[in-house]
Order: sequence, then C-alpha cells, then structure tokens
Amino acid sequence: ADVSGKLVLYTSQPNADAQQTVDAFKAKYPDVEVEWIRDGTTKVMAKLRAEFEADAPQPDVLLIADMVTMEGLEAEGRLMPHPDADVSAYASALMDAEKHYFSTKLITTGIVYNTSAPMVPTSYADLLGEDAKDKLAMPSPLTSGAATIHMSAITSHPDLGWEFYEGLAAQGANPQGGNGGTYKAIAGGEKLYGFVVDFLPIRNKLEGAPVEFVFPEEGVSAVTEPVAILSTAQNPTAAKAFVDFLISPEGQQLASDMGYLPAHPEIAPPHGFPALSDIKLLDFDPAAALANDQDNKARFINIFGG
Amino acid sequence: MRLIAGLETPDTGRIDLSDREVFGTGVNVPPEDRKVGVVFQSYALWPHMSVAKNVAFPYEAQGVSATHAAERTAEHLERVALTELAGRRPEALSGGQRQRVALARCLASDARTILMDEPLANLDPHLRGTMEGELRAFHDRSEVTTLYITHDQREAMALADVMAVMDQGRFLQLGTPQDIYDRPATEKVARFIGRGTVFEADIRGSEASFQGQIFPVSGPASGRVFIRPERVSIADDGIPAKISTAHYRGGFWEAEALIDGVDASVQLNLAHPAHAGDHVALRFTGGWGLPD
Amino acid sequence: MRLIAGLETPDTGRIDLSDREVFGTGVNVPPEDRKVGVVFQSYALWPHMSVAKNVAFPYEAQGVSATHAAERTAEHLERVALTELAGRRPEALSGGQRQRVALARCLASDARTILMDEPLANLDPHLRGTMEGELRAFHDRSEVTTLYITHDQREAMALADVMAVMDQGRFLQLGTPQDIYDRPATEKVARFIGRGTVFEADIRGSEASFQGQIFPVSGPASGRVFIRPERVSIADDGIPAKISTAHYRGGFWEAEALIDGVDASVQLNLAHPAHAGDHVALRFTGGWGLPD
Amino acid sequence: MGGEGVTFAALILICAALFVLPLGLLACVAIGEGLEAFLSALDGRSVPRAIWNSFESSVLSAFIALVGGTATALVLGLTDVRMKGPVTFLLLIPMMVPPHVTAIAWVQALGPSSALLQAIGLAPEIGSTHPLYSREGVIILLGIQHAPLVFLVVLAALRSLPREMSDAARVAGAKPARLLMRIILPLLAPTLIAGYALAFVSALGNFGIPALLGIPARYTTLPVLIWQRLASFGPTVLTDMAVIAGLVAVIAVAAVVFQMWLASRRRNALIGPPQPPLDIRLGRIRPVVETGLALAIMATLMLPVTALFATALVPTYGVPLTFETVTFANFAEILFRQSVTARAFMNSTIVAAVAAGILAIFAIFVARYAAAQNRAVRRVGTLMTALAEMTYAIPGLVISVAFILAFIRPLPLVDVSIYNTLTIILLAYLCAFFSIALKPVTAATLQLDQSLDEAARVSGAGFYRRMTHITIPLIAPAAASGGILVFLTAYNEVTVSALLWSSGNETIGTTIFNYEDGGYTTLASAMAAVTIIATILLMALLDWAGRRAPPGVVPWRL
Ligand SMILES: Nc1ncnc2c1ncn2[C@@H]1O[C@H](COP(=O)(O)OP(=O)(O)OP(=O)(O)O)[C@@H](O)[C@H]1O
Ligand SMILES: Nc1ncnc2c1ncn2[C@@H]1O[C@H](COP(=O)(O)OP(=O)(O)OP(=O)(O)O)[C@@H](O)[C@H]1O
Ligand SMILES: [Mg+2]
Ligand SMILES: [Mg+2]
Repeated sequence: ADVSGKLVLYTSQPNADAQQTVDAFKAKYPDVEVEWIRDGTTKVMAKLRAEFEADAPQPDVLLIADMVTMEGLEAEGRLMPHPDADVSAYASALMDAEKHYFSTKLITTGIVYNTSAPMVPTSYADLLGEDAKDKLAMPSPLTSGAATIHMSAITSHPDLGWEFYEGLAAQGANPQGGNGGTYKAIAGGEKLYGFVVDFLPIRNKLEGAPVEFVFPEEGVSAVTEPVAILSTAQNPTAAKAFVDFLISPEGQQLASDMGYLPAHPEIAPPHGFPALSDIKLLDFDPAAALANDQDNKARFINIFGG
Repeated sequence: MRLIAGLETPDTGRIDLSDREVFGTGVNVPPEDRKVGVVFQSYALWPHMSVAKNVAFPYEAQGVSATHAAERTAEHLERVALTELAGRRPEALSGGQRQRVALARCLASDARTILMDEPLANLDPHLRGTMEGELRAFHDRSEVTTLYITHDQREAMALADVMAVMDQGRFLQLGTPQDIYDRPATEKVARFIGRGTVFEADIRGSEASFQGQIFPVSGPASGRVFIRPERVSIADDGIPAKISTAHYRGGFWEAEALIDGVDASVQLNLAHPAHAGDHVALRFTGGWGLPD
Repeated sequence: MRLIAGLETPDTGRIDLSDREVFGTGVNVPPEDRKVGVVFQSYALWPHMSVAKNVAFPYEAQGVSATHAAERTAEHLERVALTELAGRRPEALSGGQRQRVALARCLASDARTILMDEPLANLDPHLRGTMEGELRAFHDRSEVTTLYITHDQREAMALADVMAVMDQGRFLQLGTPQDIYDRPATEKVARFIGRGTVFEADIRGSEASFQGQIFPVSGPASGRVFIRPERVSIADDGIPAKISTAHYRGGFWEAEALIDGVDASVQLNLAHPAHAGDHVALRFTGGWGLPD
Repeated sequence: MGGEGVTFAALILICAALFVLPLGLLACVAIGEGLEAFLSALDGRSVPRAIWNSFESSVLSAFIALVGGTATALVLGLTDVRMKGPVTFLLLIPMMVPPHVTAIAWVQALGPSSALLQAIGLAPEIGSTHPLYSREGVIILLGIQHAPLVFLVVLAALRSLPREMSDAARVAGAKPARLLMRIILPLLAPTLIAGYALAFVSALGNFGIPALLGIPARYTTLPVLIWQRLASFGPTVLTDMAVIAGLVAVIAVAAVVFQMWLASRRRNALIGPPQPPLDIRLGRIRPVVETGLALAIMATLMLPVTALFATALVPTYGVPLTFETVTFANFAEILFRQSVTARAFMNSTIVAAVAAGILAIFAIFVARYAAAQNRAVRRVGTLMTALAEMTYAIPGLVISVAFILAFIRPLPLVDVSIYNTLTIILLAYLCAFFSIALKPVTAATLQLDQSLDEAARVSGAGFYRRMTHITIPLIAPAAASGGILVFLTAYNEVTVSALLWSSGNETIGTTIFNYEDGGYTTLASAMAAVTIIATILLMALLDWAGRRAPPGVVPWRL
C-alpha cells in the first residue's frame, strides 16, 4: 500500500522517547509526515475528550499508558480494528482479542526504596511491617493510570485484595499525585518505600540516585503502553504502518534501546532489567478493570479519603 | 454652558448660535460641529502635548494643511504673548500662562461663539487683575460673541457689555453692569450684587424721607429703598447710628452701622478708622426705590 | 508654614513658639508635640470620620477621657455653629461648613498657636465674605496667636492685627495693615499692596511739587512719591491727562490715566463713566515719599 | 457618533468571540447532558468538600497576603528605610514565578534533602511527612504567592494619598501608631478591600500550589478536583469539569460583587495628585525594620530559589549538592541540546508580548466604555469587566477546554484553522488575563478629567482623533503598566496553554511541567531557574527603560 501523507499521533511517552519513535518511523517511511503531540495521559485524554465533544477528533493514532483507557474507548466505538496485525509472537494477555489495541512495552509497577532505608523489602507484605510505618509513598489511582492498574491487579489478587490497601492506609500511606512525585519523595528521602514504575529508579540509579527497584515475589503489575487507531482516522494506511512498526522486532528493539522493557519476548531487555521471562506479572483483565473502575475508585476514596 | 456647547442634551427648548439652530425639534448638532470655543474652568489643557500642539489641535482636527495650521498657531500664540513658551508642557506653566494657552486654543477653533467658565477662578488676585485686562483687550480685538460665567461680580462688571444674574437656573436680571448695580430689578439682585442696605422709607415721587431726612430716590415707586455705601456719608446733622463692625480694606474701612428702630444694618465706607461701638451720624445722599 | 508646624525640617535657624524653642541647635520637637493647630488650604478633613469624630480626634490622640472629649467637642462644634451637622460625613458639607469643621478641629487641639494656610482660597466670594467675618469674631474670642497666610490683600487687611508681606521667602515689611497701605517701606511693597502710582517729584520737606502742582507728602524724603487712587481727584485746574483704561467696579470706575512726560500711568477712581481716550485734569491731594 | 458606534460594535464582537463563545460552549457542555449528569457531577462528598477547601484556602491565604502585602507596602511607602527601590523589586519577584515552580522550590527547600536546611542542621528527619503537605502549607504558600499583588496595589494607593491627611493628624498630636490605625488604614479601606479581593480571586483560580501540596495532604480544592475528574478518563469528564468550573466562576463573581458593594460603602473620595511620600523617621528601630525586610526577602525569594538551583546543579534528584556532584549538565542539556527549550522561550516571549500589547489597547476602550456617560453603553462596559473577572478566576485548564471547543474547527468565512497554532494560545491568554490589564486602566480612566475629552470635542475632533490624540496618550502609562503585568504573568503561566500547546508551539510553562511530569526533575529545575533569571533580567530591563517613562508605567517603580 502507499504509505504517505500526514499522520497525527497523540502520545503520553516522554518527549525524547516520542521523538525517537517518530524519527525511527520516518526513517522507514520517509513519505509520511508525522505530527505529534505529547502530554501526560490525563491531558492527552482531556484534549481528546474536548475534540470528541466538538466532533472533530484530530489524531489518527493514540499511544498512551494503559489498557483500561483503551478498553473504554473501544467500548465507545472510538477505535478502529487492525485485523492484519501480526501478534503471533506476543503473550495473548497483552493484546486485545479483537485487535483494537496493541501493547508496545511493559512498564511495571513494583516496590522502590531509598538505599538509606533500614529494611530491604522483597514482597508487598513487607510494606505492612513496623519499619515501613509512616514511610510509605505511592501514586494515586485518581491521577496515575499505572497506579489504577496496580490497584486493580493487587485488589484482585487472592492473597492481597482490598485488605492489603486497608493495611497500607493503616500504615499511614498517603497516595500522592503521579509516579514522578512518588519517585521524588523516595529519592529525596521524604519517604523510604513506595510503589513506582520500574524505569524511574532503574535509570536514575545508574546516574547515582540513592534508590533501588524491587520486583516483589507476588509479581508486578504492568501498563503496556498500547497503541490504537481511531475510528475517525484520516490516514488509516499510515496509521496501520505505524502500529505494525511498533510491534515489529525492529520497533521493539527501539523500545529496549530507550530503556523500557519490550513486550516482545525475544528482544533483550535494557541494562538493569531482568529478562521478560523472569518477571512475574500479576493477573490482569482490562475489561473487568474497566467495568469495576468506578467502584474501585470509590472504594479507594473510602479507604484513603480521596 | 454645557448645554450650549452640546456636551449635554437639554430635555426641551431651542438653542440658536449666531443665527443657526443647533438644538431644537429634531435638530441636535454634535459639539464637534457647533463651532463654539470653550475655555474650561480647569482649562483642560492636554498634559501630554506642548503648548504649540495644544493650540494647533483644533486645526489638526479640521484637517487644515500643516503649514497653514503652524502659521495660525504662531499668530494666536503671539496674540497671547506665549511665543517663547511654545515648546513647553502645560505642567511647566504658571496659572496665568495656562489660562492664556486655553484662550489661544479656543481662538484656534475659529469659533463664532466663545464660552468661558470661570476662567479666572483658580488664579491668585494679582494675576487675576492682569488677566482680566488681557481678556478685555482680547475681546475688544477679536469681536467674537463671548459668554463669560463667573461668581465674581467685580470681574463680571469690569468685563461685561451685558451682564445676566442667574439664580437656580433662572435669569433674575439682564442689563449693563451699571444698570444692574445702580438699578437692581429685585431685592434679591440688590443683595447679591455689591453691598447695600434695604429699608422701608416714605417715598413720594423722586424723594424719600426717613427719620426726618429727605434724600433723592429714583426707580419704580415702592416702600423700600436700596442704598449703596457710596451714598452714605457722615454728617453732623445725620441720623445717629452705632458702628457694629469695621474692617480695613486698604484706604478705607468697610463698616456696618445700626440705626435705632431699623433691623437692617447700614453698609457704609469710612475714610477714617472706626471701632465697633463708635457713634456716628449718617446722611443718605441718594437711593433706589425697589419694585415690589 | 510647614516648617513652623514641624512637618518639614529647616536647614538651619531657630523657631520659637509661645516662648518655647521647638527647633534649634539639637532641638527638633516633632509635629505631634508642638501644640500648634493647622487649618490646611484643602482643610484635610478625614473623609471616613463624621464631623464630630474629626473634631474629637485631637482629644483622642491626647488620650483625654471620652466624656471630657465629648464635652469639649460639643463646645467647639457649637462655637462654629455645627452642632446639628455633627453626625454628617465631610463629603456632605458645603465648602464653608467644611472650613468650619477644620477650624473646630484645630481649636480642639487646644493649641497655643494656630496656623491657617489660605483657608478661604477655595470658597466663592460670597461665602468668603461671610467666613471672613466669622474668622475675625472667632479670633477675637479665642485670643490665640494666629498666623494667617493669604494671597488676598483685602482679606489680610480686614483680618490682621499685624501683617507681613513676604516675597521669595523674605519679609519685605511687617506692620499694621494701615501702616503697610499708607506707608509702604519699599516700592515693591507699594506696588504689591493695593493700587497706586509711583513717579518722580520734587520733594521739599512735607510738600512735593509736580508739574506745577503742590501737594502734601509724608515719609522719608526721596525723589519718588507714591500716590493711592483715593488721593487723586478730578479738578478743572489739574494736570491734563488722558484715560487709557476704565473698568466699572460697581459704583465707581477703576481707571488709569497717562500724563505727558510721565512713564507710569496714574491709577485713579472715577465716580462717573469714562472711556479710553477721554481727557481729564488731575489733582493730587496727598502722597507718600518712598525711601530709596 | 459613527466612529464611536462602529468601534463599540467591534468591541462587543471581540468580547463575544473571546468570552461569550468559549464560556457559552462550556456552559452547554455543563447542562447539555441533561439534569442528571449535571447533578451527578455535584454528587458525593468530594464536591462540597472541595468548595469548602477552596473557599477556606482563598479566604485565609488572601488574609495572609493582605497583612503581609500591606505591612511591607506601609513600611516602604511611609518610612525612611533605605534601599527602597531594590527591596521593592526583590519583593515582587515571587509573584512572577509560576505557582508550581514556587511549590516545587518550597518543597525542596523545606524537605529532608534541602541543601540549605542540611547546612544549618535543621533538615527534617528522613522519611518524615513534609510539613508543607498540609492545609496550612497550601494556605501559607498561596498567601506568599499573592502578597506581592496586594503590596503593589497598596503601594500605588499610598502614592496618591493626600499627604495633608496624615499631616493634619500629626499636628493634632497623633503618634505614628495612632496615625496608622485611625487615619491611614481607614483611608486605604477601599484599596485594602480591592487588594483582598484580588488575592482571593487569584487564590481561588490557583492550580499549581494546591495540586503539588494539597493532593498529598488530601486537601482538594476545586481546580484540583477538576484535574482529578479529568484523570478519570470517563465520557462525562467534560460535564463534570464544566460544572465544577461554573462553581468557581460563581464564587469569583460573588466575591467581586461583594467587593464592589463593600467598596461603595467605604468610598472615600480622595484621589489627589501624586505626593512626595511621607517619611516617618523610624530612628532606632530602623535597623530592626530593615532586618525584617531582609528576612522577608530571604524567606520568600532566596530560600525557594536556592533550593531550585541546588536541584538544577546535581546529576539526578536526590543526590546531595557537593563539590564532587555539582554539574552544569542540566543547564547544558536544556540550553544547548533540547531545541524545545529555545523554542519555548521564543514562543512564550512572542505570545506574551503580543497578548500584553493587545490587552493594553483593548483595556483602554473597555475602561472608557465602562466609564461612559451613556447608561446603556456603561452597562455593556461593566458587563465586559465582570466577564473578565470571571475568566481570571476560572482555572486555566478549563479555559483551555473552552477554547478547544470554540476554535477546533476552521474559522468561518476565512476557513483558516487556528487549532494547534500559537494563535489559539494567544486568544486564550487574551481571555484569561484581560482582568489584569483592565484593573490599572479602569482606575486611571476614573481619575481622568472628563473636560480633556470635551475640550477636544468642541475643538472639532471626532471619535478616532480624540481616542488617538487625547485618551490613549493620557491613559498610556496605566495601560503600559497593565500590559507589563500581563506579559510577566503570561510569560510563565502553565495551565492556560496546558491543552492548547502542540509540538512547535510549546510554552515555557508547559515545557517545565512536561519535564517534571516525565520525571526529569533536574531538567525541570534547570529550566525553572533559567526562567527566573530571564524574568529578573526582563524586569531589570523594564526597570531601566522605566527611568525615562512617566511615573506609574513600571508598576514597581516608586
Ligand atoms: N437639563 C437640565 N435639567 C435639569 N437640571 C439641569 C439641566 N441642566 C443643568 N442642570 C443643573 O443645573 C445646575 C447648574 O449647572 P452648572 O454647571 O451651570 O453649575 P455652575 O453654576 O457652573 O457651578 P460652579 O459655579 O460650581 O461651576 C447643575 O447642578 C445641573 O444639575
Ligand atoms: N528650607 C527651605 N529651603 C529651601 N527652600 C524652601 C525651604 N522651605 C521652603 N522652601 C521653598 O519655599 C517655597 C514657598 O513655600 P510655601 O509652601 O510657603 O508656598 P506658598 O507661598 O504657600 O504657595 P501657595 O500660595 O501656592 O500655597 C516652596 O516652593 C519651597 O520649595
Ligand atoms: Mg461652573
Ligand atoms: Mg500655600
């Protein structure tokens, strides 16, 4: 097919990563002119919502943090399926069965601690111990997509469940803002333990930050940075080429080079990460998460007071 | 005044300026087209423009050619003796100079009617005297109808050809200054303009008698006469009176005296010092019979 | 004035008030302790306080008991006839009433010296006349040293016991109003106060001769005489002169006349109408020999 | 009349496009989904609590701002402290620093890793809860952020306070304390009310400080609640947001109406010409007062700014600043490697300058109409003023959404799309910051002697000539002062352009926010540090240029 013309991409990837992705894609398809907008998932979605409201959605392709949001858009009929996509190499849990969205990498949420902390946690249960009292930080599911999925995965875990969150509340945990804020609180020593996405501590540790990331025994939750084509896309051909590029081994290598855990099992993870096969993922069902989204948040507010 | 200039709109009535109807049924010429010049009480000079620019503005507004405007401006500035200050800002001028700028600007509009609202009210008395002379000379030369509003009767009398006394928006009297001073139409005018005494006397034709003294009066017959201080003198055979106040006014004393049996105190001028309580004998040398 | 009140600090010198040194070498009593009362040119009433509160403020500042302060305030308000307006805000008062409030407030400070800065400058002439009388009466009753600053000589002469003529920050003459009017110390004072004519004449003792006319003069001998308009009359055998200007002033005409061979124009008052260009014959009835 | 009528009509059209259209569309969204959606947006405990928190934090922080701003203005305006110029300048800088940068800086300054506190051994214990993550933290920081606003307003009023008012009190025997309490403060009452209202409305619309300090403390204000609703991604987010924004607007308008009512009761008609400032001699307590001022500058400026620089100079957040760790890599990265930084500086400078220029002129016309003699015209002018007040209080994020709704489609007739261009950011700035430009101009217009315009009328000058030759030159200083404030505000803002920026059209604020958001704290700090330096340089430049200008043009020049 003739892959050319203008492609509009809305993404929540950090600036530099988004730039690299776009550059690599353009190197492969020089006839495509990519126009992209990068912002936090919240703001990207707010912008998109306003565009929906005005009946003029701009993007062809959406590359955002979490599957639950994609599931919601799919339910509203906003996504275009891409049946020809080759997902054979991937774990089936990472891809939408109807091929509306496709995971591109794994951003896991595990435990982070400040290296000056007295205890080295290895499991979620360790955080309920005496050493961690009043020393906990975590992102709020009301702000962070990754935290929403983390909450959804943990509360549906048979050994942890809502009791675990109630335990965290009893420990004085105070969910604040997004992952950036949580990471800062731990790196800055305001708090000692917390949940955070993997790449922040792993990358900064290499720069000398006093932090360490732990993959807990129970497993980690993951946001998979899914990519999807909008049903209102102006340039579906280029959009499909973009999706195909991201899930190709070449695109996956790019993700690894940028410092993320690739979703493709055969691509080597970046320095500092364990192999994909060594990482235990908590079970997660995006459709169920979407259905329970409001309930979960209400329950969360009940426990932590919003 | 604001009605005449068109800055406010009257409820009803008709205003003509130089034989042109500017307000009336269905007519309301906007101020910018009325061809009136106004000297505001506050002068209303534009502080951000030089003297010359202030004066040149009306020409500019009329779209006159720059050279012509400059010529006329220079002419007007010369007429008010401000040529040397043409480049200054209004803030660097004294009160009298500002007033002259306002005058020059009002001339520059080549108006057929000039309205002046208490132009000298904010000046100190010395400057006021000088400006009064200049205004008079200027009016004589320019021959433009000028409406001059003031609270100061001395000023009004010195400047006006025709003087109107207004009270609460109504004309009380219209006439030459001398007319109004010597022959006030009502008691109100008499009391308002200058000093004087009003009392009941027995008027017969052109003579009045009061406590045995007979003196000439003119004016419409009535029981009340009005006497200016100039017509009160001290005479040995006069009516006995007692000074109640006396103020030195430079060269003479402004005094009031009380006559037994008369409520009003008599206003008079004395050439010699006097003190409250002194006894004098008064003689009236002329009066004006007030109409009823 | 601001120096006396202590609102500004002089570079050097010494100021005594009622026998107390308030400024001098090493002494500088702050304004709040000088015990002076000031009536400001703008009155400076506090718009957020009622009339009574304005007047009571000095007592409040001195920490006087509330009942005593209220009593004294009522007293002062009565003295300026404002008892009925005690509850009003200054903005709801007329100019004259405001002036009276300022006066009452200044009394309330029980000051030993009162300073008034052109208190009547902003009033219209009628009100000014009334207020002048009130100020005088008030001064007679209160017996407080009052320093009254004004540009209006008529006002100054009417009110003052002692009058000082100031020019560029220096005293030119200090004396009673009559002294200053009749016997000016310098030509500058003569020209500044009232009207008059200065010319060269031949002075011999107490007589002066000018163009053949001989008239009495007093004062330090000199070649220059100063003649007030009151001392100029019209006489058939007088010196011929030509009227240059004449303004009606209510009852008389203020005129200037030119005599051949004399630069200065003669100031005179005429009882009858006159026009520029009329010929008159002048007679001088008295003069003052100016010092050199 | 012709020219005047046409201009008036044009003004109404512009106002309709800038204020009525976006806000109207937003209102449609609020009620468009039906009553049920409307009520469900208000449902639950969170909305009433956020209303209360917003109200409480605005009331209390405005009070702090009032006390702090007034006290410093009185000290600088009435006493003989030294170095008034530089002190005024330094006290105003915190106002020009974007709120989220202020919050970040303060958190760093008072946290366990604070270089400053560690140096003096006062750093909180590692792992302890940050003292600023609390209701009090939000309120105090909002107070500090807005105190310079009150300071500026009171200082200007002191300048026009007739000096004889205080002279009269002094000769009446009043000591400085009584002079202050009984005369000066009551005379300043309308100004104090206006300053309080300004601080209140500013705090009400503030997002940066409650977002960074309030969220961890679970102290949610209305603007933060809007943000959280946005983050729920559901299809009703816009309705929720519009409804909550409506609440903010209602509170803001109520506050402004209340202010006008109060001020009209306390009206003290005394606008005099500028007077030489009163110099109360402080004598022996002068060093004490001066030390106090120095401490205030230390606390409001030095403390947060040094924290920011300390973070900007380390390789990654959390590494203590020592001689071994100090690096300029962050500055090098943002200044020389990231093209977005230079572009953001360029974009912000252009858009802020253009917005300042347009608003300054626009304000002259609106203020003139709001002071017009014709009743109907005056009503329309007043309505425009009220709209401006509303949009100033509505959180910037909501303005963003409203502008997306209004301008996503190509403009009718010309068929040009301004979506994803700098133009839409410019329009949003015009809408959000109009109130700032209007305030000084309204004050100046009310002081303008009407006879100046009338004198030009009887000289035969039509509307345009009077506007260009008389009114505009006379109001220009006030308009310039308003324009400068707009420029400095727009230069650093982040929320208005939050949803409107696009690649190539970044602003300084969004760039800092994106760095912070993406976890690049050190880069964000470096960029914020550069921004503060740039702001100070700009203010210094204006200050220098203001030496030649008439008094009042540069707002902080005494
Ligand atoms: N058409 C009108 N209808 C009712 N009242 C009017 C009308 N025109 C003028 N007035 C009133 O007449 C009064 C006199 O106005 P004007 O401006 O002439 O005052 P003034 O005598 O010049 O005062 P000042 O001496 O202080 O300058 C004003 O108070 C005004 O309210
Ligand atoms: N110590 C001083 N050193 C130098 N100049 C002084 C000093 N004190 C006063 N002056 C000057 O003397 C001038 C006269 O001041 P003053 O306030 O008495 O004016 P004024 O005659 O009352 O003016 P107005 O009639 O307009 O009220 C002022 O311009 C002031 O600058
Ligand atoms: Mg008038
Ligand atoms: Mg004076």
